Amino acid sequence: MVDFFALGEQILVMAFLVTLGYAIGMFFNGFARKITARIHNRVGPPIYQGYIDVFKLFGKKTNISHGWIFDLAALFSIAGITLVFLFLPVAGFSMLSTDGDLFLILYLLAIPALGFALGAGASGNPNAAVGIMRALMTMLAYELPLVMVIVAMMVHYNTTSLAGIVAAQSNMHWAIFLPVFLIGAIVADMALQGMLMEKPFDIPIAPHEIATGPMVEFGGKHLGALMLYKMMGIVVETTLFVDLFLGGGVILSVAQYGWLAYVVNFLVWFGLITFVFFLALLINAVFPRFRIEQALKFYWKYDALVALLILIWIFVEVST
Amino acid sequence: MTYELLQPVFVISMALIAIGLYGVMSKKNILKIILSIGIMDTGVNILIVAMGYIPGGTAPIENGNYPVYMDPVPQALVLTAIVIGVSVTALALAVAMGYYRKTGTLELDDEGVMKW
Amino acid sequence: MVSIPPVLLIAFPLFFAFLAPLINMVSKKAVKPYTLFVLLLNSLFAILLFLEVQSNSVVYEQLSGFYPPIGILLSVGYIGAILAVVINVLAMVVYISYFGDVENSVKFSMIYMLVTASSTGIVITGDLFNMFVFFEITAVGSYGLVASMRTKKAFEGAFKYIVLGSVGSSFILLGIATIYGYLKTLNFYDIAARINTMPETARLMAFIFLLIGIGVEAEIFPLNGWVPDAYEGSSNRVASFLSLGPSKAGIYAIIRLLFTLVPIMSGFTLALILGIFTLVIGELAALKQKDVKRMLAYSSIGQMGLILIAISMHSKFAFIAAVFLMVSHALAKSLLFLGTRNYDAGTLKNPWIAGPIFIGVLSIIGMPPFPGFWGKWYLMLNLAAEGLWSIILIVVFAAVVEGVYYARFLFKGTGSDARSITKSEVAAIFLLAIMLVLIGIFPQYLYTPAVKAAASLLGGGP
Amino acid sequence: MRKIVAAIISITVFVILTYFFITSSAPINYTTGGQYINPITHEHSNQSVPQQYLKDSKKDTGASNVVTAIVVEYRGFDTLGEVTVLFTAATGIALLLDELKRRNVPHDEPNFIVKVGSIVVLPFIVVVGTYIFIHGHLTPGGGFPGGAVIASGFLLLLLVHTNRGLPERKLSVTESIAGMTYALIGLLGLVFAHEFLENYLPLGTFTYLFSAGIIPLIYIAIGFKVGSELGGILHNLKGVHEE
Repeated sequence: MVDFFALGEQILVMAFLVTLGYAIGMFFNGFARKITARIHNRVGPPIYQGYIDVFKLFGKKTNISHGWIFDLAALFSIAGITLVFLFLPVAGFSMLSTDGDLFLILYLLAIPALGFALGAGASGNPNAAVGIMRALMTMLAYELPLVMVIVAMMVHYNTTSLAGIVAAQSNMHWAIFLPVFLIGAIVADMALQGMLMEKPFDIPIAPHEIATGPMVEFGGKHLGALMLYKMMGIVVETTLFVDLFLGGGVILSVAQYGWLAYVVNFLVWFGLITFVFFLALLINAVFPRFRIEQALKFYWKYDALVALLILIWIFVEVST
Repeated sequence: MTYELLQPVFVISMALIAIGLYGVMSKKNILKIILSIGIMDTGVNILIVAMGYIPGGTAPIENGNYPVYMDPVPQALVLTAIVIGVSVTALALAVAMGYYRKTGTLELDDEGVMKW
Repeated sequence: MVSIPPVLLIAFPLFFAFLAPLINMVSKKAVKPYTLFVLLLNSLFAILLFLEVQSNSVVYEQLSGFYPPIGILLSVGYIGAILAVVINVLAMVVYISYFGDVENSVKFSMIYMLVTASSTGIVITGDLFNMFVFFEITAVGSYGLVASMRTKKAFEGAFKYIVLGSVGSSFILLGIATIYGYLKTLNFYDIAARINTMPETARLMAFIFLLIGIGVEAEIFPLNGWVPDAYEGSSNRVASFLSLGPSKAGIYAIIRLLFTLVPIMSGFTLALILGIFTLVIGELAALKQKDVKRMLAYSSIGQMGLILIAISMHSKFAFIAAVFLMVSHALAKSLLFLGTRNYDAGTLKNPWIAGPIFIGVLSIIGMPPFPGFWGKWYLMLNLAAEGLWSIILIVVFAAVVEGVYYARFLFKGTGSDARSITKSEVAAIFLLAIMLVLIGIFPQYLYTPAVKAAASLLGGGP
Repeated sequence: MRKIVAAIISITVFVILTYFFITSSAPINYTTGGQYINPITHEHSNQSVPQQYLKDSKKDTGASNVVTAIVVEYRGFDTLGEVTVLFTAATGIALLLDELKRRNVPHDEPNFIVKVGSIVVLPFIVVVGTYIFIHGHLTPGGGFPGGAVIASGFLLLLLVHTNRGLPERKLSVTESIAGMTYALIGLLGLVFAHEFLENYLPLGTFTYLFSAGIIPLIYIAIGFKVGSELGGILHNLKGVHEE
């Protein structure tokens, strides 16, 4: 017998969290533009510019469509990234979590990228083609060190569930306080930089070279959907980082403090992802852009090497 | 009793296998490769027949008196293996002919062989 | 319920293949419907056999009226029945795509039937030499099918296949000679019962000989040099057929070899190492391919590596994973090969092609809710449970590489104007896609037989 | 470089294989075995496989040639497969060379002796081949060697008539009918006896021509099949269209 009440409650909570996620994502968009503007000594748009953009784009009539794949692609991206978000423990609160969900997350992260590639391809624009090839190469490049670090964490905490890793870091035993995972966090942060497509790994978008890359042919609702995907992407990727290394932002135990714990944890989680994103923005602001082969070299030569050392360290630690 | 009597046979059949293997790997002429395959097959067939050897045995055809017979199973297997070898060789020759008609040569080019 | 002698699965298509030239003389048009009918009949037999296995858990049949090990034994366990259904049904579905095509060769249809029959023969036989004979029919038929395009590439690919296949068959014979020399028997279960009386080195050598020979057909690492060339040179339907029939039969033979014939621990380790090499090399090579068919071929190699890893874990869940991966690979790869005839920048504009191709790609790279996902999922869980983290790392990274080149593949198919495709091809790829979706949504119907197959194999049975 | 690598690999293989087989302790008699529990009847088989063949072949099959008894009866299913391999190869060759055949390629005229000699020798070849496959259950030989001998007659024909092929259609019909006969003999076993390829004819008197049940029938079918198949292969490899 299905408990419909509990199920309804869960669905409501999930809907709320997803909405919250999108809201935070939109906020981050404006935030990023403001920060970048300030670093460039400009005034910049208002911090709520993200909301304005999305609503404006969704209000516009879509004049150009490149066939049904093009339409599907936008949907694909949004659906994929939302699904990933649902599998992430947010502030220690996991909505859909099973044993081994960390693999699932790594997997599902590929779906929006696929949708993105499809949509860009369907537009038939050569700039989009260049951008998407570079995006795929970058993805391939950062995934290797990231997966290595994540496997190291799985070995260390002996669990394949992200919720398990978060739980293991409760009571402020954050992974980042261990020297080996401090280095791991730096490695993963480099990968995060690539995931977020920020400098020095923003070659797929390369705003000044290839006319905003993959997004070039999108307009109106399609562009709105893709922007939403990118915004949610920021939240998802930073949350993944926080969950892995910063204990998911959990500082109070729910069992002990009740609803207060939820509020505090959510605030801490929000602060942490903002911090991580802010860090990414700072790196973005001061670094020049790598060319694609340089990015590959960086990830596979240095980042992956360090990740491998971490992995070996963990294996040695576990086996002794 | 073990196969001591058969050791020269083993050496010969292994040598044939090795020669065939060398030919398959080193030659570029299609016909030479097909020949090498044939040599290898022969080596294996000799080995299998030798496996059925019994000292003092005769061919397993009953004719009233009952001497010691060779093991008949390897012979039956080799009969099958030979026919299969013939079939493969014939098909390989047909492919070689097709290749020759298309390219005018029986040499495999490096590009085609080493492509990965 | 009707009880079908398993031998009919082989004897009927052989008989009808012998009859085909006479049909062709009567009416050229009748050949394709005739072949389809035969394949349909065989699929029905396979399904009946599967049902029978489900009620009896294993079906034995002796041939020629002599009890094994004197006569030849056919033994169908769960895994054999699953693969027999997969091979026969999919061969029939892929054959549908031939209708409406100008190419009309009775010889082609004959070889198609023969290879289907012999692939089925491999998965239902219980005799080592009999398996070798079926291997050879499969191989010889496949050589002919690969070369049937009659281009330079086709002949080159077929020739490579012939060379490696012949070397492989020599090694199978060496393995048979070794085992027969010690045990004087050829029956699988007779061998299995007495394999421990063989010295350790002899067992290992026999295992290596047989693995080398079977590895050619199963596309395992050092012996898969023919795969890309043969797939590239052959027509899409042939590539599709090869990836569902002979390669699955090859994997089945490896399962038999590992679990029944020579169940030695070093064998499992060796298979695991080979599997990892196959996976890594296949995926990395696929990444750098420009040609779509070559890319799919290397991807096949990668998948085979994954399946081999799953098999060589020697555990229940990993074996279930292997079953799912095999089914996923058979369905999705034949779909992809079939759907990518003249693949270029307009293929995916046609929704009739694009829909199934999306489903196929999603299943191959392991996205829920398709069978490929269940396979990878069970495999990962099993690897994690056994603490084999380094293999997890490799598998996950291979999955990422897979995702990247499939994204590139999909990307390549978009843009420009829509292309048309024959109705029969659409029907075939749609059927395949529907099967993928159904198995993905209702995995329990494959899961239950897979569990039983794993239990039976791990217990040393068929 | 390539040759050196090839040489190293093949020498390694040679050394390993030779060492393995020379030191192998495999028994040189065929008395091992017999502990196998039959999964159908759950009985022990009490003798090794080859021993049982040698002991029972007379009783079971009525063939005095034990190898034939194994090839056609005990392991008859293998032989059906073997026939199919040859059939597949022949079909494959026809498929590959269908379009590639050349017409009117100039050939040297064979000399007088070959022409006349072929007329004299051909009947003997056919008779010897037929004898070999009919007496397969009594003497060494059988369907495959017999068919091959007959095919050598075809080869002689092809050598003599340089610009003509063989009657491809007739060969193909023969091949089909022979193959179907074999499969049908096997399938009738399911009807008249219990199993595929099981003998359902009287065994007759030992060492007589009309004995051994279905073995001579199968060998005759195989003889026709192999002869016509090899003939077809030769015809296709020669590459001349049917006149």
